[in-house]
This record gives sequence, structure tokens and C-alpha cells, in this order.
Amino acid sequence: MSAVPADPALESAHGVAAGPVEPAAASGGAEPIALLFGQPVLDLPHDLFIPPDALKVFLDSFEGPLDLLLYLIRKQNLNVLDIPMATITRQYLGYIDAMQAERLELAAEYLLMAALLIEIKSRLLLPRPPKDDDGEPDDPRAELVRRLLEYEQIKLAALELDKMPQADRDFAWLAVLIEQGAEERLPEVSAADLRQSWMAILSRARHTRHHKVEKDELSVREQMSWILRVLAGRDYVAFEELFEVDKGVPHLVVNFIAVLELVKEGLIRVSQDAAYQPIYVRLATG
Amino acid sequence: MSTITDLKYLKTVLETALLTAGEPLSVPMLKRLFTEDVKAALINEMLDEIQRDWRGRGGVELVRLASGWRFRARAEFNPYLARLNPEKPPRYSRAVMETLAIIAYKQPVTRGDIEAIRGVSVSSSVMQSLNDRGWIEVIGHKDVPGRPGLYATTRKFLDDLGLNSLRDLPPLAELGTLVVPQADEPPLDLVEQAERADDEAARAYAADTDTEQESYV
Amino acid sequence: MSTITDLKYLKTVLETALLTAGEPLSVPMLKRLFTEDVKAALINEMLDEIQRDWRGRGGVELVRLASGWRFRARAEFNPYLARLNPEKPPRYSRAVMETLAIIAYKQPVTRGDIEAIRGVSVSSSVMQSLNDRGWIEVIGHKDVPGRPGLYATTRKFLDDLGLNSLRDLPPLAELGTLVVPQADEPPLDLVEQAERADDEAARAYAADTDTEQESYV
Repeated sequence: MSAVPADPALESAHGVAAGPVEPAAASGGAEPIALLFGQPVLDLPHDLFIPPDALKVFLDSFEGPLDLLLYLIRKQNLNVLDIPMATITRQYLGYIDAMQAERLELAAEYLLMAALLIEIKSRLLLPRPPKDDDGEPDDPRAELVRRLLEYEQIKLAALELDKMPQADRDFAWLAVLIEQGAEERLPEVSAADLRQSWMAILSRARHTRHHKVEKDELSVREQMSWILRVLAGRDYVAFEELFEVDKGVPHLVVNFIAVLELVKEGLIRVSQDAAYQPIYVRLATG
Repeated sequence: MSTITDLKYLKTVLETALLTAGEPLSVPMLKRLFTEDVKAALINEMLDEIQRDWRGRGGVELVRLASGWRFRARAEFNPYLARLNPEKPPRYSRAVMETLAIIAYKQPVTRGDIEAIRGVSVSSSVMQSLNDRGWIEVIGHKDVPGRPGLYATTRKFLDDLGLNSLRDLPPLAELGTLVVPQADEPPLDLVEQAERADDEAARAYAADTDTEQESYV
Repeated sequence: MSTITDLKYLKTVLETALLTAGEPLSVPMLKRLFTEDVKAALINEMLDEIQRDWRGRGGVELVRLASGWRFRARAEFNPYLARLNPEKPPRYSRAVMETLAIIAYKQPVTRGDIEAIRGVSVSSSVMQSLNDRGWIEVIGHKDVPGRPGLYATTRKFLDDLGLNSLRDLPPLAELGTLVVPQADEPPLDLVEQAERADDEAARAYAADTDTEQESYV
């Protein structure tokens, strides 16, 4: 799947040119994978650039600094046990720079990883203290390597878990009816059930993706219902009557937004005969 | 996988659907099981066969009800089954739960709104059961042709769920990052994604395309 | 009514209970079906027989799960059943699945343990969604400052994945096998690269950037 359009126009527009690709490994030189018009091609063409707009999306596909680092290492077929610190640190910092250039909100975890990489790199440059019982000197990379491998192990395990058939998603349980006599029991529902149902709706993104979800919407929605209830069965209500001053400013603001939303949705009408005259609110259908 | 020209396989699919469905299935619904056009007459014939197959064997029978066909336990076994589970709380179907979730989170909504979000039509019985429970009510009518009713949740809904106000429901914004959309979506390209990067619903997408699409599926 | 000395009838009662139960049934629960004292060994024998009876016939199978026995539709029929019921439970994001994997394989773990392995903070909503699904639970508290909760997977998690015990989880990849070939190996040719395109390590290739180029450094 080629997710990045190899559009040269876009490329130049963003000023990101295809640069030389890093050697495939620290020791060996870069062997071209193909020759194109006599020029060595060092990487697959669709890999050559990423539009800066897409950087955030690109980073969103990583689960964090370990994931990104693992990607950098794996992408180049480097041995995790023998990470070329200089190369990998430079690349990692490159990503961080790019993030900053795009003013992306930098997660502290990414910066922490950068600091760790630099620390390891600098410790590698220092002469290593000899160990007492002529054992191997500590490799400052060891702990990072352990974490990378442990994370990769979990990442693969997560993929395997997701491949396993899951009840409801991949197979159905049997549900043959027992005809109940006597009294009928009503199903119990919890807030968690509602949450689960909403997640199911969300996962069918085709139908929901145009549906913006906003954080504070719920309190507004609640007020909208409240206002419609107040108006039900009455010809009109004075505007002020909809605002309970003693409930505090946030409530008033939410209530006001609810009124605006109801007007926008054509559910109520707000009218005023002239400036400074009383404002009346009525149901649009009233 | 066998094709539906194989009658035995077709019968097995019908039987499996009836055993797993939590509700009666009508012949038009059963037709939806197949991408091929299977004639109603053939389905009816198969249903009769399944009914015969189960007659006399096992404690379960296939019965035809007003709204369709369903398997149920023979009444003679009820005394045994009752011992097993003196009180098993029933569950609402997913259709009911999702409808309730939409009314709770998006109120006031019309039935059309609910259908737009769920992408499937909402049956009257779903609305009826929530209404009978006293959890939803019509609080007005939208001023559009047909004057559809506007649904909202009731005080009783909050009480029964132990909530003080709708604000105590789990926030929606967070939920968007927990799921990935179904794989039958055509993958978006990166540029399109970038444009949508601040869209909550698209958040899960972004993590999806390059990762889950290829390796999870 | 027949007596339970009639083995065929006993088997039918067991089968009917399993076909109608909305949850897995353990042997002690199945014993409750009968007023007579039916030995567990006999019930197990009958369960094996029922399992055999259904093998190869029909779209349904009896499986032994962590918390008991339950009938389910064979996965091969899911494409048909899914057409009937367009509403599907969500596919979880990577964040959720990785958190679940850590809890499943490393349990009991604290939230701090999970964060240490993933290298990022774990959002409450991720834990909440796994909790809501009934797949994880707090089984105790670690005796360190703050007394963080210790998370473990539940029986329902095993049941929903069709597992008998945690030992049936796919084995973790050996750390050794995660190490890629030595750096001095010959580079892959194009064909091999293309073949690796859907490989996990290569998954982000498509989204690859040139950000590591010199100008950024």
C-alpha cells in the first residue's frame, strides 16, 4: 500500500527534497538496490519524502519513542544488539527537529528518549572503567536494548492477540430462547454499557466520521433538552426565565450556547419586538 | 468456502444464523445472509427441513412466530433450565443499546438523526422498548416536513443508571482514540489524513492505515 | 417425565442447557440442572459426547473455555452472520491491544509497569475500556508508596478469546528471534524487499520520510 503520493509538485512545494539515504548499516557501505538511469537507487521511491502536513499523522502511527526508535532501527535492518549510536541518535534527533519545526506538541517521552540517546552516545565516547572481576565492561546501550526488545516482544504479542478470534467480533455465541413464564425482568444497563455502545458506533467510522465529537457538548445537549421541556406546552417563555442566575457563570454560558444551538437547529424561535423590549422564546412549532 | 449452490451449506448457514440470533428472523432478513440472490421459496423449503431435522431430536425446536423464525427450548425442559439460572438478567440488543447511547449523548435527536449515525434504520420496537421503560420521551417536534419527534432521555434514565446528570456519562472525546474503524473502509492517503488530523473521529484512522491495515488484519 | 437414569435424556438436558445459556456453564453449574446427584465424571463424559456429535455437523461447535462449556458458531460462518447484523463490536487501537498484551503476558502488573514497557504514559480511558469490556481487573495492590493497583486479565477475557487458560495464549516471541540478521549480511534485493512490505518491521515504509536527511540534523 503506497500511502504517500510521490508527487514531485507537492515535494517541491513543501521544500522537502529527497536527500541521500543513510547507509544500510554502520559498517557496510550503501549498496544500491537498483540502478535507475545510471543512478543508484538506495531506497524505494515512495519512501522519498513525507509532506510536512502529514508528519503528525505519521507520528500518530507510532505508539511512542520506543516504537519510533525501533522503527528507525528495523527500517535499516540494523542489529538491535549492536545499535550504531551515532547514526540512530542523529536520525532520532532529526525527527524531533521536524516535530518542532511543525510546532507539534512534543510529548515529554520523546524528549526523554532523545536525552537518553545522547547520554548513551557520550558515555560510549568516554574510556570505559575496567571491571573488578575481569568481566565484560558495562555497555551503556544494554538497558536500551533490553527495553527495545521487550517492547518489540509485546508489540508482536499484541498483533497476535488481535488476530485471535474474539467473541462478537469474529464469532457468535448461541442464544436459543427460553420461553419465560411469570414476571419479566428488565435488562440492566450501566454507563459503561453506553460507553461500549458508543465505541461500537465510532468504530463504524464510515457513518460517524463526519460527526464531530466535542468535549463539552454533553452539558449543552442536556441544557437543550431542559429548555425544550420548559417550553413544552407553553406559548412562550421570557428569555430571562431560561437562565437561573444562582447556578453560576459556567452554567449560564452553557445554557446560552444551548439556546443558540436550538435556534441554529430550528427548534426554537427567539423574538424581540424592538431594542430593549422583552425577549421571548417559543418552540419553533408552537 | 462452499458456494451457496451447495444446498447443504445453505441450510447450515440458515441454521447457524437462527441459533445465534437473539431475535426472530424473517425470510427477508434471512435472504440478507447471502450475497447471492436466494429465492424465498428455497429458504422456506430449507426452514421446513431444519424444523423437521430438529423434531424429535434434542430439546430445542424451530418455531415460526409472527415476526419470523426462531429456535427455542421445548417447554418440557423449562423445569431443568429454571434450576440452572433462577435469575438471569436479560440484556438489551445492540440496536437498543446504541440507540439509547445516541439519544443520551446527542439529545434532542429525531429518529432520522439516530438512523444517520447508526447507518441502519431504527425499528419501532427499539424505540418502543426504551419508551416503555420510561427512559426516553418526546420533548418536542422538529419544524421540518413530517414534524418528527425529538427524543431525549428522562430523569428516570439517570436515576436507573445511578447518574446525577448527563455530565456523569463517560466523555465522548476520549472514546475516539480507543477504536479503529472497520477494515472495509478504503484506506485514505496521507495527505487526506493530514487534513483530517484534528478531527476526533479521524484520530483512530491515522494510527490505522499504515499499521493495523497491514499487520493487524 | 423421564428419569435421569435415562442417559440419552440426561444428554439432551445438558445440550439444551448449553444451547440456551447466555454464558459458559461449568460442570458444577450443570450439576444443578438435576435434582438427582449426577456425578461430574458422567457429565464430563456426556459433554465429550455432545462435542463429538456436533463435530462435522452444522455450523456450531461446543468449546471448553476458562469458565465452562459453551456453544458458538464456527468462525467460518461469521461473514454470513455479519451481513445479518451490521453492528460489530469495535476493533481496538494499538494502544489498547498493547496494554492488553502486557497485562495478559506479564500479570499482575501495575500501570507503572505498563508505562515502563511501552515507554509512554497509559491513558485512563485505555484502562477503562478494557475494564468495561470485563477483560481486566484489579486483583490487589502493590506494597509500595501509592499502593498502585495490580492488574490481571479476567476469565471473561479468556472466554471471549475462546481460551481455556492463559497457557493457551500464543507464546511470546523469543527475544533472540527478534534480533535481525547481522549488519554485514548482503542487502536485500528488490523482490525480497517487496515481499517484506507487509512485514511488521516494514510497516511504516509507506509512510517513510526523509526527515532523517542531513538538512534536518
